[in-house]
Amino acid sequence: MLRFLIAVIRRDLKLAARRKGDWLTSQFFFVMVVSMFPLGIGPDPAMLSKVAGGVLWVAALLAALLSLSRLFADDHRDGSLEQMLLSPNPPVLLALGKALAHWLIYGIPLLLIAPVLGVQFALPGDAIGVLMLSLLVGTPVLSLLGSVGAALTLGLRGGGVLLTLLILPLYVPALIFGAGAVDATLAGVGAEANLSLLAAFMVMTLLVSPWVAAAALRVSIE
Amino acid sequence: MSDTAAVLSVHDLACARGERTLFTGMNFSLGQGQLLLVQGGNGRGKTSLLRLLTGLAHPLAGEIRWRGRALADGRELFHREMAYLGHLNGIKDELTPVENLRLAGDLEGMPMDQATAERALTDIGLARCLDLPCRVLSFGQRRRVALAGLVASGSLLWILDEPLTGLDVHGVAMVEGLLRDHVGAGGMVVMTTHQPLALDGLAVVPLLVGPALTRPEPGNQEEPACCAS
Amino acid sequence: MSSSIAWFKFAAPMTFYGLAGRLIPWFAWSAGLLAAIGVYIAFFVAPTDFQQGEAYRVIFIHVPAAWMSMFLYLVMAFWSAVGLAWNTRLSFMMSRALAPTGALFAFLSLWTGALWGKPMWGAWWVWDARLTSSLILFFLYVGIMALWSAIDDPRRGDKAGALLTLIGAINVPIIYFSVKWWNTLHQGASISLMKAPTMAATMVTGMLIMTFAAWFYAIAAAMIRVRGIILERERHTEWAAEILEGK
Amino acid sequence: MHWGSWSEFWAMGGYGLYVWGSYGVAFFAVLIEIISLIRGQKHTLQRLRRMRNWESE
Repeated sequence: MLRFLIAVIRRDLKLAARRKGDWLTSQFFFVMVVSMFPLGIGPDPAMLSKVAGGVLWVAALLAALLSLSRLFADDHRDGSLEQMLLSPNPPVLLALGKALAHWLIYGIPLLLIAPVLGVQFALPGDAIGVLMLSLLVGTPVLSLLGSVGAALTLGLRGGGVLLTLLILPLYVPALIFGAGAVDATLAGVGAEANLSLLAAFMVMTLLVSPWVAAAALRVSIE
Repeated sequence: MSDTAAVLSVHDLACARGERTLFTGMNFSLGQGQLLLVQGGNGRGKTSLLRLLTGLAHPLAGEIRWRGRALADGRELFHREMAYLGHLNGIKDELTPVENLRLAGDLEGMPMDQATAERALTDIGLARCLDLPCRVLSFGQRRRVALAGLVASGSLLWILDEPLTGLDVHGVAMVEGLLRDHVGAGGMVVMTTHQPLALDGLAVVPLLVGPALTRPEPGNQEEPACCAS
Repeated sequence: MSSSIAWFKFAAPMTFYGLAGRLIPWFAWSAGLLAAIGVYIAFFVAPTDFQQGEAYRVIFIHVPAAWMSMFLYLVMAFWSAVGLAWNTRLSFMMSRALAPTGALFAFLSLWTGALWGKPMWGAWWVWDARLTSSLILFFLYVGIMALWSAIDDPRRGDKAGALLTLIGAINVPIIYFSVKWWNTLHQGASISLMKAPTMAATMVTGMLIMTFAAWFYAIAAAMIRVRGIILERERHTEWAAEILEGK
Repeated sequence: MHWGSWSEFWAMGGYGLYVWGSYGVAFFAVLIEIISLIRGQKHTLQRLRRMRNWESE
């Protein structure tokens, strides 16, 4: 069982390594979206630090959704998704493996870019630390719920936009707790409450979404 | 063919695509060392039948049993002993043929080392392009990579949907050889094809899906099935 | 048990088509009657609120709409779960038939919420916990309907929509909690719409009557829609053919 | 609780815009849905009938 999960994750990592272009576009998308806001809101550091949490988190949502629409699409197009569904292992592990692989490929780098952008938004040190922590705990939610959306919209025309329409409302709790953690630190209130709620939401999605995504895959592949 | 040896058995199977019922009340069974040749016009449900047999699709009615147990509850055992080759090859273009084979082995739970993968590929005539990404290979060569994976998987039941498409004369001869070896060694095959196959001496079980295809005389071109009510 | 399931799966659409046809007028008329009574109470029986004057009368539309948008989503989630558990086509059709009316009520609760917020707080849109959750619930409705329209194969569309409804239903309470948490965090003790007017007896009865009117209306609308879907999907059967030839 | 006069009723204590804005939109929204339901039903019947004729030729 576990070997199959690790095989799926290693497979996706290898594929992503072979096609660095996709990976880079998603990271640059994140950076560019975030950099647009100061141009729109104005350079005043006090204002920027207040909106930093929200801006970075919304950009993380959009970057995740951008890369998720291709989570199953490439495998579906060349038939390898069918082969993986025909392996003796339950499809839940496939859905979980793909989601975790997506988190490692597209979620973790957001963590590393966030501090640079945090400085750009005049965030103090501790706020940047909490931002990274909230992204660490929050990005799995993006990949897990997103994998459900990707499975549901497999092979549909307008898949990317449809995926966003379906899944963005489900991201709201993660956005509120994640961005709230940064604001709480700025306000000196301390972000433990936000982070623990975010972690609870992450665990819940971890338990629910692989099953739903696997069922969605079986339905979409038929 | 006594029923007891039947490893794969289908009981009044019905299949629909969208709202159109393709076929109903289909019964057959297949034992080891047999090849089921599925024939019928376009759009009659040949591919749908094969997808039902793999368990990817669900039938409208009826049941498919593997070693006496329904697919739904014996899924893991069935998928361990079955391999499917559809219209798509199921290989990744970025990876080399060897990587594809070893990856398929990992996912099936039977890891394959470098040497076995290379031998499987050279046996099937891909010795020269072992370390090229599949992207650069021709469709026929990629088909051979998929076939090499099929053979290397060591599955008892092969489900092949038009395996000969895109293969040159040598390819077709090679596939016929593979089928003969597999079925001869007690393996089972369910396949569809429009090209004539030289499978003399093998236990071929024909199965017709939909009305028989009359030899189209110049006058009456049989109306394509998709528009029939 | 399995025989009843079989009946439910195959004979159900035909019998339900006839049954729904007979029930629709009853539900439609009772909805209209209740709505008339409710509006009468809203304007001619309910007293003026000492705090808000006449503006609070919007509550007779806003609260029933908000309740119904939430309730219809739960009914959709119920039919989705039944459909996925027993693979009964009819329950998927009911879920599809309810969504547009649910979305309409979600939109109405947003619209009337904004129109109520203006006199109360001086702003057309207020990020109050309930209003914001209704906004997100409206997005969920739109998402499900978009998914249904994107999938042509009815069988896949049913199951995909059902799965999305279920994962949405699991998230609705969490979204509501997180929005409430977020709301109190930013605005301190927010003035929630519910506490504002003292709930005189006539106001409560007025609201309940309007809610029942909305409920019966939703049932009638859903049944009309589901008959259309049944006919569309069963058009190859002979009973559907009779109906199509008959009219 | 009777209103003094119709004009007072429409004024609704100065909140006429909001109250009638809400009731008006609610009424029209429901009306539009009812009309689209009835028209939709007729449209579906016609479409299905056309498809049957096309298929049965």
